[in-house]
Amino acid sequence: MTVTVRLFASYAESLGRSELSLDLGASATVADVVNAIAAMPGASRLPPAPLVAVNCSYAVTTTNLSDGDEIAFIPPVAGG
Amino acid sequence: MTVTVRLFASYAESLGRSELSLDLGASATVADVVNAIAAMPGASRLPPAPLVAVNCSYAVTTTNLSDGDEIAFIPPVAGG
Amino acid sequence: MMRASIVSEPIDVASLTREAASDSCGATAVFLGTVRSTNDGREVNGIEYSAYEEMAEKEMRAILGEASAKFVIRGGVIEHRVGVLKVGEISIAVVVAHPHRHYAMDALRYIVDQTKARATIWKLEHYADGTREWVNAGSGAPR
Amino acid sequence: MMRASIVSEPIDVASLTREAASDSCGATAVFLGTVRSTNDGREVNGIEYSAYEEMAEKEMRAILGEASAKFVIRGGVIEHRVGVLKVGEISIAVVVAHPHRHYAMDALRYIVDQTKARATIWKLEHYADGTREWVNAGSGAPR
Repeated sequence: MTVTVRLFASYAESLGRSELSLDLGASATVADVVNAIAAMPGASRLPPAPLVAVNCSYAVTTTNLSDGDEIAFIPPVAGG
Repeated sequence: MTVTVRLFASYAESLGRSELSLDLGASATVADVVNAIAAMPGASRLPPAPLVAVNCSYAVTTTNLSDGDEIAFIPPVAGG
Repeated sequence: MMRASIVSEPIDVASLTREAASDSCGATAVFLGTVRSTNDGREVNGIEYSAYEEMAEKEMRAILGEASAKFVIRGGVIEHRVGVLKVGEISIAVVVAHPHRHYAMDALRYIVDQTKARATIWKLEHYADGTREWVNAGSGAPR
Repeated sequence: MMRASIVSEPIDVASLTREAASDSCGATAVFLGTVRSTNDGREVNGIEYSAYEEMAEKEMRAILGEASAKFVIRGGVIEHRVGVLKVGEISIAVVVAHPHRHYAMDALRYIVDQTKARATIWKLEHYADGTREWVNAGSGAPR
């Protein structure tokens, strides 16, 4: 399956990009995406267990993914 | 002394006027003004002890008056 | 900037907001009171507001002073309109500016509640059936 | 009328107020967040806001739904701006309309607090000394 990963704010700055595609095996979970991102240059500035949303809903590491899902890494929010 | 009396809202409607002058003896108090107004036609629709302000400050019946004072009869307020 | 006024022209909210604001204030809280189409189940065409203007402005200025002491607001403006207002028109606008949002909103509530309870302003409701009635909302008693 | 939007153009408060209002609502409460000239003692030139727009709008719509259930608001609009904002510019506007003023102000506080805590929006402060810093105001944690 192919999923889209979105990065925001300080996370996007740390990794030098705001969006990428990942090819994952069948029955992939959020943990697989977190591990893939953690292996990228600059990822050491992300927390070890970042908040993640799948298709705009907060998810946990065991959440199963489907082809076409959008996985977003959510830094601490600061709107207003 | 001469004082100005001001009437508002339902009080002005009851007495058919919103402002009048009263000539009072020396050492007059608020009570004298209240009594003078109570004797006017339509005053029966005012409460027996209306709130009164002298020169924009709430006063009591024993408050002494001076020439030129403005005595206002204040109905229950309802701004907003 | 602090100001309290009785006005007879339509209230310009954007202008009041600019007046209360300052660069040190990140929060502006605004309350607008408008004429409702119904009150106590009766259909309303409009409200005729009148005021003892000098005393109302004095009382509203005192309320701004109290809010300033309690909540350390940096800017506060109250405008209350008098005359005949149609449904939907703004009768009262209160604007408060503060560096922090909770103080701004606390001060807003204080000013609105106190103004309604204490300002020497009256309203005569005009109903759709042609009748009119003085509204007794407050006690009129001094604090 | 209920609406929650991320916008990139300047926020038009008067238009939002008209949008939230209705003839049955006598009270409109408004909160405006603006860029402050100082934060934590540092001089600020501006703030760059960014958002995960789809999720922020979803969360803000959920907050309006919660406020509607809790306070029975008749109208509610949230706009949050993104991009580089100068000192004094409006970053967030919340407008609530209700028949009664206390509910309007309670709902306003709820919506403002929840939006700041939960909407997926970030700010990069630009300081007068040329440096920039990501502001960590919220926990980012789901409820």
